Amino acid sequence: MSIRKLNLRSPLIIASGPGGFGEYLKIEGIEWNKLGAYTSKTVTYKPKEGNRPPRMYAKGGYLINRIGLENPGVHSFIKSLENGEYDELFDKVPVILSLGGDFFEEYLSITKIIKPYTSKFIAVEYNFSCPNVKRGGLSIMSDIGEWKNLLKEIRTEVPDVFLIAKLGIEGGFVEENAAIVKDTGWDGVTVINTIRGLMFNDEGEMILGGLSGPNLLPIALRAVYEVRKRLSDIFIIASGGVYKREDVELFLKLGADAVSVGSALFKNEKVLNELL
Amino acid sequence: MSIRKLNLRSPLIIASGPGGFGEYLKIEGIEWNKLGAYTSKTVTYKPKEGNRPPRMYAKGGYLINRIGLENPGVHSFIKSLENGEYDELFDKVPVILSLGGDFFEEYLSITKIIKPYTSKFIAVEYNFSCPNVKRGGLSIMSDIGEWKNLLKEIRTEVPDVFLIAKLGIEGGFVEENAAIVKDTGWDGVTVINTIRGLMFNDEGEMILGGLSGPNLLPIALRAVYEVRKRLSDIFIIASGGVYKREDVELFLKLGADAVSVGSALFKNEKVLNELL
Amino acid sequence: MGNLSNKSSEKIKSYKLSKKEVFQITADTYLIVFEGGSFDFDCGQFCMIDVDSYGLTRKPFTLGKFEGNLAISVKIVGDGTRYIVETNELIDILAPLGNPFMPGEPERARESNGVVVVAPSCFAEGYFISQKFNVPLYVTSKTPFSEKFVEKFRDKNMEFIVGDSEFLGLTERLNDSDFDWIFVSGSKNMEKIAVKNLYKKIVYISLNEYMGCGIGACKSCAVESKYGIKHVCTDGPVFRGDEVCL
Amino acid sequence: MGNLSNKSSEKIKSYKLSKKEVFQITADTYLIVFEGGSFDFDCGQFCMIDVDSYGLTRKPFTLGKFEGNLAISVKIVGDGTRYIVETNELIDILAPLGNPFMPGEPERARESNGVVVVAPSCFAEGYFISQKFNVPLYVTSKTPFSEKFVEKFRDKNMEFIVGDSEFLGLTERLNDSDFDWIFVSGSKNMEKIAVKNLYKKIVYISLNEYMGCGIGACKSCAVESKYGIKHVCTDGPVFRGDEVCL
Ligand SMILES: Cc1cc2nc3c(=O)[nH]c(=O)nc-3n(C[C@H](O)[C@H](O)[C@H](O)COP(=O)(O)OP(=O)(O)OC[C@H]3O[C@@H](n4cnc5c(N)ncnc54)[C@H](O)[C@@H]3O)c2cc1C
Ligand SMILES: Cc1cc2nc3c(=O)[nH]c(=O)nc-3n(C[C@H](O)[C@H](O)[C@H](O)COP(=O)(O)OP(=O)(O)OC[C@H]3O[C@@H](n4cnc5c(N)ncnc54)[C@H](O)[C@@H]3O)c2cc1C
Ligand SMILES: Cc1cc2nc3c(=O)[nH]c(=O)nc-3n(C[C@H](O)[C@H](O)[C@H](O)COP(=O)(O)O)c2cc1C
Ligand SMILES: Cc1cc2nc3c(=O)[nH]c(=O)nc-3n(C[C@H](O)[C@H](O)[C@H](O)COP(=O)(O)O)c2cc1C
Ligand code: FES
Ligand code: FES
Repeated sequence: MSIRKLNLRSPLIIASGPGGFGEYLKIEGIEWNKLGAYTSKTVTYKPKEGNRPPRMYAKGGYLINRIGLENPGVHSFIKSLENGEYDELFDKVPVILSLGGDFFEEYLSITKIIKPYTSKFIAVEYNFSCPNVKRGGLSIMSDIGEWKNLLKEIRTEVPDVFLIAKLGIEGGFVEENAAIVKDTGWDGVTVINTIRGLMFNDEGEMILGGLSGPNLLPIALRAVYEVRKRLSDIFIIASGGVYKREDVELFLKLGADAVSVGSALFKNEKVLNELL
Repeated sequence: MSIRKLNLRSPLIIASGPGGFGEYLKIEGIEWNKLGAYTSKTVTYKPKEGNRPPRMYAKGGYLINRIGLENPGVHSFIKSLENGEYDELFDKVPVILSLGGDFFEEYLSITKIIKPYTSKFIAVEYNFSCPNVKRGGLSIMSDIGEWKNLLKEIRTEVPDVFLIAKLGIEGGFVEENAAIVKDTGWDGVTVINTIRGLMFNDEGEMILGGLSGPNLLPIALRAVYEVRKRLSDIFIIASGGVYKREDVELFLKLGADAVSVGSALFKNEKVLNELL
Repeated sequence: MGNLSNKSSEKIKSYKLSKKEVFQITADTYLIVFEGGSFDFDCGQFCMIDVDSYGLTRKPFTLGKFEGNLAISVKIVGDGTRYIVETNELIDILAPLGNPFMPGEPERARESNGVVVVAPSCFAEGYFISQKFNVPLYVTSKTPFSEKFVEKFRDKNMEFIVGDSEFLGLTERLNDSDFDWIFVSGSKNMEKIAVKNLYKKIVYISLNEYMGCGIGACKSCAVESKYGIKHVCTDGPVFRGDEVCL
Repeated sequence: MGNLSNKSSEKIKSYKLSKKEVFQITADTYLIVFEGGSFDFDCGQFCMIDVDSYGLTRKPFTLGKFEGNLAISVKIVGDGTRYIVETNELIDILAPLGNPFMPGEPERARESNGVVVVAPSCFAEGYFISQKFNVPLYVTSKTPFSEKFVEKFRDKNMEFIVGDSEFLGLTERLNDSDFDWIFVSGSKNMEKIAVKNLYKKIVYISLNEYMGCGIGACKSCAVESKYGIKHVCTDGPVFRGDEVCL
């Protein structure tokens, strides 16, 4: 395998999830030309209703969410693709497709289904780290051997697609998992995803979800550092706690090739204009 | 194996590390009778000088440290034990001994060496999660199979000791690792340890260390929740971000048997008087 | 889902607005009137406000009008709402969001016969709706109103009601009234009670769920409804009380 | 290491002290004098101050005396130091910590012939040492001193020096002087330059390292020395300049 790089017009990316399927286009004043890519919300094999409310809460430096990968499922997604619902999005900014599934087989099936459409996307990111689903997501990492096989099979299925694995810091060392991603011929990793957390909202309801926001920054910086130390030749998208231009610079300095913004969109979407 | 519980006079414990080898006894006004146990700083097989300075920094809700398990090594520690240097400590409060090593063999060797002294301690906690040493600590978790064997061997070596494994959230799912701890006949787990982080201090020096402090709380709460959900019959010591009475109550409510205090000692050691 | 088009025709923008006047409604709730008529919106819609360093998300508030100017009412419940009430800086508002409120069929809405019941925190919205449809407004509060505030609005088509049992009494009266619909906006609990007690009526409620984006992207504002998961920001914020699970 | 006994005889306690007077020394540095003579300590020792919600650790400050009262000097460099200077609440001080400073052999210390050079942030400590050993004090600053402050101390055995080159000049003068020892306390950089330039003298420096506990428990305050790792809080804070790696 030769080393491939995503040729982004800018290293700034919208992270999978917070940006939905392009909804931020509805807001005027975002300088889309400053953005390298827009990652879609994770699409899974089957449609997902998501988790029961409440789904989000924030306190101090953390946001917690338990959306549970609500999405229309790959078949409905493809229909929307074909209907041209995302044409405006493709027009404005390169798109990275995020995929997920409940089981190994679903990850493979969705790959096969999406294969004819991959040329619309500059890369496909596989979400192996969503902590908010009972099956799939992060729990896929419980069997590293099986996971490795899955990576190999996906690589074989779509040999030309720029493949990115999104990894969290749980369920194995992120740098070791990144090495497996590299070994199986994938092109990049996105590190990190949310971290499993538990918070109580003002109504006293317990929220088991994924933590995002400013407090992730030192953990995500370390993850990027460790992955880059271990692997000089993998494409790295940093994710976690990016709110300021300085954060972007730090990630790039530590070896990230691109930096993604998630929760900061909720504070103010104009952050996108200010990060570079 | 029958289920064993540590019979603590109070569920409040001083975490391994921040409390050193009992130095807080030097400070007047701590209500020692309120404390269930004092965990010693991790003792390793060989003496350790620790890492080069700087070793600590704090910003926002995190403290980062890279002490690197500075300790006199088990032989010197035993000398101090025999010299009665810790008698005042034993007098004031039950002590949990924390042990570590660079390799599997060292964890086993130290067990054999300390065996004759274990009756002085109410429990022995093995540190499988220090992120600040090149070998040993957290990196032990890179080979879960080997680690499992180690747990078995230690259990066999000291069948009567109350054995606790201290686990972090990296290098495998904490609840799965806790299940291994339980399966190999150990009595308890301490969750969590510091999380690997990266921060720059005011002098611009990069600090690769372990994150502790208030920001760990939602992550540690979740870890305790997950371990208890998975294992109804393991003794759990919670660790991470305890600063307030409310934090202690939450951990206990989520199923912890005891709660340990680390970094909060640095804010004000009197926190020990106020947590219960 | 996966649908890029917003139901409102207006493009969403962020506006930096300055406060014109702030009126105290109750001990912890304020009516904030902004300068100028910055953008078009309809009743029922809401905005998301950037609270600077006082929160990780923008904060949603229903929109209203007062003497031709954009107005919101804000109950101080945390750092973000305190900031909004207290700051003298320009306020960064993303709007308009959500769908206009329309009682019954659009064609017949203006003839329909309704009533608006709001907590002080939703006063601006309630006032706007009551003016638009020319229907009575009841402002109900657990705690007393500022006398100055009551003075200011006494002559309008509006009643101030204080106390839990008074609120319960109101719901009973309205249930037996000949109004067609009741619009209720306030706390979750207040809306729940209203829906339960007003069982003879069509009740519209403006829902509260934690919002990340306000524009349909994040899926945080889900509510369960008869027809499956709905999103407050894009399907609401106003729903029929009998159609959502409270 | 693993040694529970503190080298100072005094038990360590936390004291809640009220401010008696605060003098401005330079633009960002203050001398804080506390009420009463709460506890015994010796020069060279330090304390750790609880900064309430303004920091995750207690903050270390060297101890001094002014007109019989406990005094510290504080340079505002962040939230904790700002809190200490600005608060009117009681201040929670853990003390005394570290070892007394003794030039040369204890028996001969009083006869020895030294000089004290401190940055404004270490004024309280420097003043205390200069009084105790009756030796001259140089207070050196990059930025000008408050005139009022200079006024107050002008008559004492003390000189105020402003500017980098003036500081370098002082070190050269002192290197060629007939003082036996020089005590230097200030920034890392200042101490480094002093040790380098005063190569003919015995230089004592009071070290700065990040401190978690201040009592020898956490091992955060390590410094490298000729004799391996030392800890500022229990082996120092004063070290011989030629014995530590700066
Ligand atoms: C569609 C909608 C319209 C609303 N309209 C009004 C209004 O007109 N007047 C009014 O006073 N309040 C209104 N609210 C509630 C208001 O948004 C919250 O009170 C406000 O966000 C609290 O911010 P805080 O920083 O002060 O609170 P925090 O201290 O962050 O939290 C306090 C409480 O506010 C809730 N809250 C905080 N952030 C959000 C958020 N992003 N989305 C939803 N809830 C949140 C929390 O769940 C919690 O219960 C509305 C909420 C929604 C969803
Ligand atoms: C033994 C010793 C004696 C000292 N004596 C004095 C003194 O007499 N007068 C004086 O003005 N300053 C003194 N300092 C430095 C002083 O402790 C720091 O400036 C202070 O802790 C900064 O707190 P902050 O919250 O304002 O800073 P922050 O915003 O937290 O950090 C600003 C800077 O202060 C340093 N700092 C912060 N916390 C600590 C800590 N717990 N330990 C050590 N350094 C820290 C940081 O490394 C950073 O460089 C001394 C330091 C030591 C180690
Ligand atoms: C509301 C929300 C939804 C998310 N959904 C997804 C998702 O569908 N797929 C995914 O890979 N990551 C998802 N994430 C994780 C983000 O992409 C990002 O990795 C994480 O939030 C950390 O970055 P941040 O601190 O910038 O938010 C989601 C995060 C949030 C807050
Ligand atoms: C300075 C410092 C040193 C530590 N040393 C050890 C150690 O030797 N062994 C260990 O098991 N944990 C060690 N820890 C981890 C703590 O025991 C504790 O698990 C962690 O700090 C999280 O808790 P806290 O947020 O209460 O500090 C150390 C932590 C700190 C801050
Ligand atoms: S608030 Fe984001 S989808 Fe409704
Ligand atoms: S500050 Fe803790 S050992 Fe020195």
